[in-house]
Amino acid sequence: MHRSLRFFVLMMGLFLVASSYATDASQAALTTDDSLGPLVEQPFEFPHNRHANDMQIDCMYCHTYARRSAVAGIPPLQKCIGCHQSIDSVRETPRIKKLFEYWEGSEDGKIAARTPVPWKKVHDLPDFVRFNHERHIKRFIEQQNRPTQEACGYCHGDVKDMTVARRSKPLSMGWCASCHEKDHPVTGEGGVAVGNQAYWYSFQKPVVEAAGGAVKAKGPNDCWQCHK
Amino acid sequence: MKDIREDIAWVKINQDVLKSLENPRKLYWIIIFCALAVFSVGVGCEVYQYRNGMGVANLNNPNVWGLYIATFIFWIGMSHSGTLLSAILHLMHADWRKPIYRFAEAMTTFSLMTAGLFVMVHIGRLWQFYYSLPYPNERGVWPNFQSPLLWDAMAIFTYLSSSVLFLFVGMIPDLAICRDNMKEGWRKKLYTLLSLGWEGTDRQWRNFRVTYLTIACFLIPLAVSVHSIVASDFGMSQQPGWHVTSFPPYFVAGALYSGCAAIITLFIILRYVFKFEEYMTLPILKKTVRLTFAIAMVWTYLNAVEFASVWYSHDGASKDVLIQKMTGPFAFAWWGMVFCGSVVPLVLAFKRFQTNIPVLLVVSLLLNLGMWLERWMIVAPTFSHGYYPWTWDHDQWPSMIQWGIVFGSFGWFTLLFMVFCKVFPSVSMYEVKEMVYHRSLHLKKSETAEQGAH
Amino acid sequence: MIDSGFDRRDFLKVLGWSGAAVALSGCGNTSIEDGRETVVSYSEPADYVIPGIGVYYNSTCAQCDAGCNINGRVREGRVLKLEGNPDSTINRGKICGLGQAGVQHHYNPDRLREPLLRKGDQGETISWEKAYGLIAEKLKGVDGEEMAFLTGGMSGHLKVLLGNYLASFGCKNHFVYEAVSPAVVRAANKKSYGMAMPRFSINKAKVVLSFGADFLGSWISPVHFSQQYAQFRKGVDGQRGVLIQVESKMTLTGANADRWLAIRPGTEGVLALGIINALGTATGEIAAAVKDYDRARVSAETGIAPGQIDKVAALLKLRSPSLVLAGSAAEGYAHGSQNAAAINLLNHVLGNMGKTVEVSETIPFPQMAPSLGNTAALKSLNDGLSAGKYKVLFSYAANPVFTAPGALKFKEGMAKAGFKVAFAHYLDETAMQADLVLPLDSALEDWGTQVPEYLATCAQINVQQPLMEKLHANTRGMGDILLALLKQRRADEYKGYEDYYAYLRDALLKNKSALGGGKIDDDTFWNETLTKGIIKLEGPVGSLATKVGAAGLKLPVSDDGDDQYPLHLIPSVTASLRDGRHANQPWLQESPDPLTTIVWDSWVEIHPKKAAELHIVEGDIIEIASRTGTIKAQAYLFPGIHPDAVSVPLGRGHDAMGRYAKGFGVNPFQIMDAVFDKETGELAMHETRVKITKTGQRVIVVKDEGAAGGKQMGKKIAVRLSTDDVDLSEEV
Amino acid sequence: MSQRHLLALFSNFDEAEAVVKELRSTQIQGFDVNDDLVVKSPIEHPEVEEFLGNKPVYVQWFTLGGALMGGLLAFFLISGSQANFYAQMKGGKPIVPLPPNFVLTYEMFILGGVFITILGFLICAGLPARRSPLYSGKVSEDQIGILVKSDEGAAGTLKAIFTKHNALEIQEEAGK
Amino acid sequence: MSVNNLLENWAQFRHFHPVDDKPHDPYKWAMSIDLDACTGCNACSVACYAENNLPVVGKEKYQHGQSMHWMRIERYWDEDGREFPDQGAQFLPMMCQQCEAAPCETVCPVAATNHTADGLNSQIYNRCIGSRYCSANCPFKVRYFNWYDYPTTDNVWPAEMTQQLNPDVTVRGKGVMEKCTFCVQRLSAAKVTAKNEGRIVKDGEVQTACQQSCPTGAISFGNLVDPESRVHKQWQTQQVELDKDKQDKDEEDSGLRGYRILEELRAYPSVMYLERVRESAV
Repeated sequence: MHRSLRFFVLMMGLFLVASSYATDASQAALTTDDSLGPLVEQPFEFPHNRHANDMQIDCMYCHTYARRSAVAGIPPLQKCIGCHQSIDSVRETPRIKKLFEYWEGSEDGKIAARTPVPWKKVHDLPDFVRFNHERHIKRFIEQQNRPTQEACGYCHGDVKDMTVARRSKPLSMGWCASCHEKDHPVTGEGGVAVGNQAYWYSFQKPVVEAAGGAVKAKGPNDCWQCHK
Repeated sequence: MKDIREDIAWVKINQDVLKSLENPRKLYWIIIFCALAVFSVGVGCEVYQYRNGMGVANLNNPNVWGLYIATFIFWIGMSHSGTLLSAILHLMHADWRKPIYRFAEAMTTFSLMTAGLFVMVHIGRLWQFYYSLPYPNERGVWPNFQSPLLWDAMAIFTYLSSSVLFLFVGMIPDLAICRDNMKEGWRKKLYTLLSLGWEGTDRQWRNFRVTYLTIACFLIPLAVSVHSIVASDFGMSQQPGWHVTSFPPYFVAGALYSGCAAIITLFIILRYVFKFEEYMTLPILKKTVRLTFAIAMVWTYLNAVEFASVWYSHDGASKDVLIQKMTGPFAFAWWGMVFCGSVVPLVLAFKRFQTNIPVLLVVSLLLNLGMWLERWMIVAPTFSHGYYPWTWDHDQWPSMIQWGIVFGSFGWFTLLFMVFCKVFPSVSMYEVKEMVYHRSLHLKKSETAEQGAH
Repeated sequence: MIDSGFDRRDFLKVLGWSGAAVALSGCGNTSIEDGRETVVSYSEPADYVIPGIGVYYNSTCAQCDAGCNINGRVREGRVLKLEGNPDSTINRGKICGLGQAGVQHHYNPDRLREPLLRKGDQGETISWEKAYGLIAEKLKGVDGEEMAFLTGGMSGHLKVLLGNYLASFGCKNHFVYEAVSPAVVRAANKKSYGMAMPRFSINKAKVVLSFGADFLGSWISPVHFSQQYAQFRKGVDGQRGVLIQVESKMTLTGANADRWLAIRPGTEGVLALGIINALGTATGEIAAAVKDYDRARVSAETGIAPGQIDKVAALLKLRSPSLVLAGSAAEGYAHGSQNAAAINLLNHVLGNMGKTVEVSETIPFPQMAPSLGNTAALKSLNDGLSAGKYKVLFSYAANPVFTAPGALKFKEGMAKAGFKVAFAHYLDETAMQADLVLPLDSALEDWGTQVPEYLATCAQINVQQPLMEKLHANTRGMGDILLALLKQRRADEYKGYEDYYAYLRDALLKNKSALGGGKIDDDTFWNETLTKGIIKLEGPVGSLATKVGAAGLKLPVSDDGDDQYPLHLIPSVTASLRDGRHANQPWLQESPDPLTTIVWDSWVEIHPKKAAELHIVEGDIIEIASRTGTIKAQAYLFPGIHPDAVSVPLGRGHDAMGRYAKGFGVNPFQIMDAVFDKETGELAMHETRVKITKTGQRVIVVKDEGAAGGKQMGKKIAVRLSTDDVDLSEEV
Repeated sequence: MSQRHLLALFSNFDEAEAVVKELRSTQIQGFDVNDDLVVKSPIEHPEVEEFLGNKPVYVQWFTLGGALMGGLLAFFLISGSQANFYAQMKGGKPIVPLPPNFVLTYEMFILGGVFITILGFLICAGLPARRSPLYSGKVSEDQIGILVKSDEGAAGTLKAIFTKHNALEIQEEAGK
Repeated sequence: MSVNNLLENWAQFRHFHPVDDKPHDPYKWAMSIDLDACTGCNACSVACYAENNLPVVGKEKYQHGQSMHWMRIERYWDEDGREFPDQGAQFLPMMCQQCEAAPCETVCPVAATNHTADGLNSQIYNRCIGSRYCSANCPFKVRYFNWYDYPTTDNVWPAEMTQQLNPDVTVRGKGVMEKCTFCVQRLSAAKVTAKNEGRIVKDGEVQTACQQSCPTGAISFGNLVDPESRVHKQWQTQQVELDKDKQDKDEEDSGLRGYRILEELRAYPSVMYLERVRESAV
């Protein structure tokens, strides 16, 4: 009989392990590892690395809508041309030729002049999720002076080393939450609170750090923040 | 009259029961066929509904729940009597349950499965059903454990799995018998597998007894909890006609009631189809009938209590709903329920009907109809006559699709049940033997007592 | 608001569509599909265009003639929603349901896209050049008398252009027709107030006594009046305004009255005189005129209890100033003018002139002032047509085949015209009869100016500008069309103008100084004008008649109806459908009628008492027969109607026009008798007598109202506080 | 010392009882009544246990453990998941509301109980089991079988005892 | 660790709402509707169609009671059997009351409808599985279920009309529940702007679609905890308190017009109605 008792104890153990795992799982949203998204076929290859890395151009120089709107938008054709008109060194490279085809129209007339480049969407959220670029940029770049590439890169990956942008983060609900769950500092430079806004989202009370009274709070957690 | 002849040879018991696995009467195949046909109707309707959306059921705002929920409760309810016979009566050592509890237990299992289907049929986005399952997921979101629907899910899952295990454990010795008596073939393999090498050794029997008893003890509170939780789907809401304190006992009583009625029906069918006259004897039937009658009266009482309490209270809204039930467009169904549920059972009070098979068949069917109507009358009127007069809608009527699926569920149930009876012994052989044995002992005792008297 | 310095037409051109399908995601598929969709990107956007952020443009609502100023939200080059323009003096940032539905007019799937030329009973698509050519050819040798131009109410530069065009033929036959218009009241006002449309200051009145004027629903400028009504309810110096509505069929306004009086159809004037009599303040000839309208007689004729008349009179005496309005119910009879006159007289007697009936400016440019629609025009046009006078008939913004009273047999008359050109948005009933149908731009993609008939606080010109790129390449604005036609006549004069936009800009800039833009340069002025959407003006002020005689104030003794057709037919004008030109806008079809909550269909309102007599229950299909014709519709038992009358709403019952309009409901215009007001020659809408019979069929009335039928079943849901002393002005 | 099995079938319990009694009383070399004796019967029959002397049953302990675990697991799993980052107020009720959680705890208490009980049963009854060397289908019909394991030597005596109590049939393992 | 989290924050996971209340901070959206000003003209209802991508279901489905108007105008008559309704009708705009203790929230099996921190009753379309329990438990019956897949139904949104759809609002597919959201897309837009400028949303900065269109301004909407807001003032002058199921002022005849519908059910609605007034002198 003691044989079976031993077995019983073993089962007991397994059960407890399973249960404690489950209770944990109930807390932290599982996040999958970073995985490189599919390579998206674009009308022509835009070398992010050249611009962001070699040229050290700020992301928001081209993606200018990001800080003013929920959608980051794609820079208008005008913008590309604006610079490249005056950069003769690369004027004859195939990609730039292609670019100018959209501006001036192609010889074969397939592309009319001033046609916006039909870029394909790379970072595509499910249709009913609404990510707000403006808010995140204001929060992390303007209020906390994080470097642009770090802030943008948190979701968009290191475009520095990409030509055509590729999705490198899961961009899944759990992944978003894993960041919203963190305590982010909500005070601007010098620990001065930004405005009189309460960073208190239902149950996540703000944490006041003893040192300098800097306030930290979690991201919003109510469903309507992203799903409307 | 005795429940069973004490001089049936045990071997004969084996043979008779095993025969039921071999050659039933023709009626069996007719039933199977009809069941299939009916079921396929249901499937057709469901496919159509899945494609086009719930609207085809002719549900609307505010009548968002329809026959699906009503029938769901009906099937849940039907399951309870299985437990009543197999567990409660087991604890009471009521020997007469032995020949009939097996199929009652099977009925429990299958009606639960049918009920489960209705949850699926009911929800608007079946393809997202997994949202309601509690499992650690990538989204980090969990179902809402405050919702009575989730309690339902939990309770039904527990109930179903426990019943299945209970059924299986109770069947092991019989499976062993089948194993020993079957000639080679897939059946033999199956039984060998399922009987887990049972040999009826003293050790096996010893643990078997305790286990069986323990699970029986668990099943009783479980069964009660399940249907009171189903009741709380309504009781926990705040709608007039639903928010009633006496709902849980009311539901449980109703459950046992419809269950017993169903047992009578199936009793009669099996008795004929599988030639079980020897075991499913009229005295046993009589006992079942009397039990049913008692429960019918309990249910009637609780019914009266519910109406009385609503009537006596100052809750105008609930009162309106009640009046609506009695006088509104649903009146026919409501009075039908009262008739079938409370008047018809009075027939069972007469001795001469208690063993009259044709009468009992009809009566038991009527009782089930009544109980189904009861469930409908719990669900529908509250919607068409809720708190908010502007949204009252008394013209709402279920579409053919809805009826079709309800109809189909009966086919599905019958199918499962009949197949079960063909594959597994629907009468518990070893327990019938016990029954016979106990009876013979009893007789012996009384004889010796007489001799002692001389 | 937009900032300026940029020509919006070009800007509209460079905006691309963002695939609207993206919005149609629904909830089904949650998969992430990188690289499947194309991102919206622009070629050369204006710097204020930010994807994901709405841009707002001011324009003018063209859904009715009230001339509300609207403010459209545009995103990614698509207009999404219309709001009221907060700077407007008329609607002050508010907008009615009808106005909202403007977008559905614009995006309507049944809009005409190509010019159509009749081939047998088929329409053949042709080019605009061909169309213009055809018109020119047909007009060759046709003199002014032989052509007729039918339009709805017109104003602004469009009217100017049309005027010039007709002038180029020396043609006088411009028929301005509105099926539903307060023409009789205008005439009566002119007589008794000295101006057709004085300013009715409801907000200043303590009591409003309205004889069937549905100023909250469909009368003249509903949104404006609704706002005044709100202030009126809050109360002047703490005294909440009291609204008394006298009519035979409850309108939306009636439903909001403190006291709704069901009067016998046609006896409104009698009651008015009765009240003057009861007031007893009148003197001289007025007193003489009303002396034998004692309460007994009045009560007998109107069916209003004597006590009630006294109460009303007492209240009017007690609370001053008050305001008396004569509305469509009063004017809709053969003696409509007398009714209106009698009612207007009340304002004089009560001394409301100048207090609540105020003088209003008029527009300083007479050629732009609205030419007001009426039904007399239809009559004369119809006479002309049936006499076969006209070789060429143009029709714009009017649908006479649908709205002309059946007795006129307009369709047959129209057939006699040689060549019929319809400028239309939809293939409506009139367009179906035309030989040439020219597709118009929607109001949201066209330019224009418009002068409202009812000026709220000051004279103003409303500017209408495109809110987005043209939806269909081959539609044209009416202005562009007229310009093109004019170029056929007076090429040299108009060759300067590339299109109507150019003409408009030029025309406004010419009068810059008069339009209050004296100092600033053209572009700034132009852009400011577009930005505001309104040009407010100092207009010449007319003058009010201070006193009026009671001369010609004789009301017919109301007949007891005829026994063959015992009931009055009251064609009711609903706030959303009006005369039916917007019937193809689904929002309007599905927004329930406020009083019956019926959608998607017509109905016959019958008083429950009458219905009981005839054993009619809700949903019975009943046949309404007049001398002119018969229609069938579902019955709705409606307490708010006089037992001697039945009412059928206008606007439904189209047999053309589009998927949302065609085949829904019936058209009461069909059975209207051709009875006209004696003085003005306007169609007397309420004079049609009918009889009703059950057909035996019964349907389920499609409505929002539940089985409880508007009862609250003793629950505290919509609570009413009945009191004679309440001060709401303190409330926030 | 090699062992062999014997199976004797009897028609009723009394005989079987008698046999066991005798086996108890007589000391047989190389045969231990408590370990080497197994009674097989077609029906559950308390008397058998009596005359075999009742041996302890441990199933209830499994039951207890299982039920407790089920309950605990339920409560913590549910409360834990309710108190996660997405915690949302619902109907003014607390984030971790006790009544519902108790209902679910109760259900899983039973669930755990039942499952582990079955587990315990399988363990204690040694199921699934390999078939014993000697088995007769009769046992599952109407006869009581007594299976003994003994040294070669003892076989004879045992057989004698069986036959004495008119065993219907005696099977023995084919000798090596 | 969940168990720690549970034990540490036990207190805040156990507080009731709104009765023992964590103050709404900084927002509590609420509405008040003056029935005396409401003329029942339906402008609000149409505005709602335009703003929130509501499908026009058509005559047949409307007849089956499957209409989708988030904001419905109800018309009531007096119940005394007079021949004519000579005090007019009574109109009542009815939309989701955004209850503080909403009956719909607790019963949803998948937590698709919740209470947000700023006092809204959120409905998450893509979480909803369509059990319809919320509607079953809603006293006002203001929840509307997508009985059919309207985006793909003929003549609901023909190609041209899809261009009118508001990109800020999900177009709901088959089988999900929906209801009035107080135009949450407008609210969150306003909140973002405010946050960026480090302040809270000022009164009048954000309007719901119905409020914006209402010609008589009968509807006012705003932040109840902001003492400057019109709604706050109205609720205060009317002495209607959010977390009461029976207002003190109703004990005696206060002459105040403010009331909430079916208040006694303890759902604590966020919409206050002002009684319609009728002159009795005439």
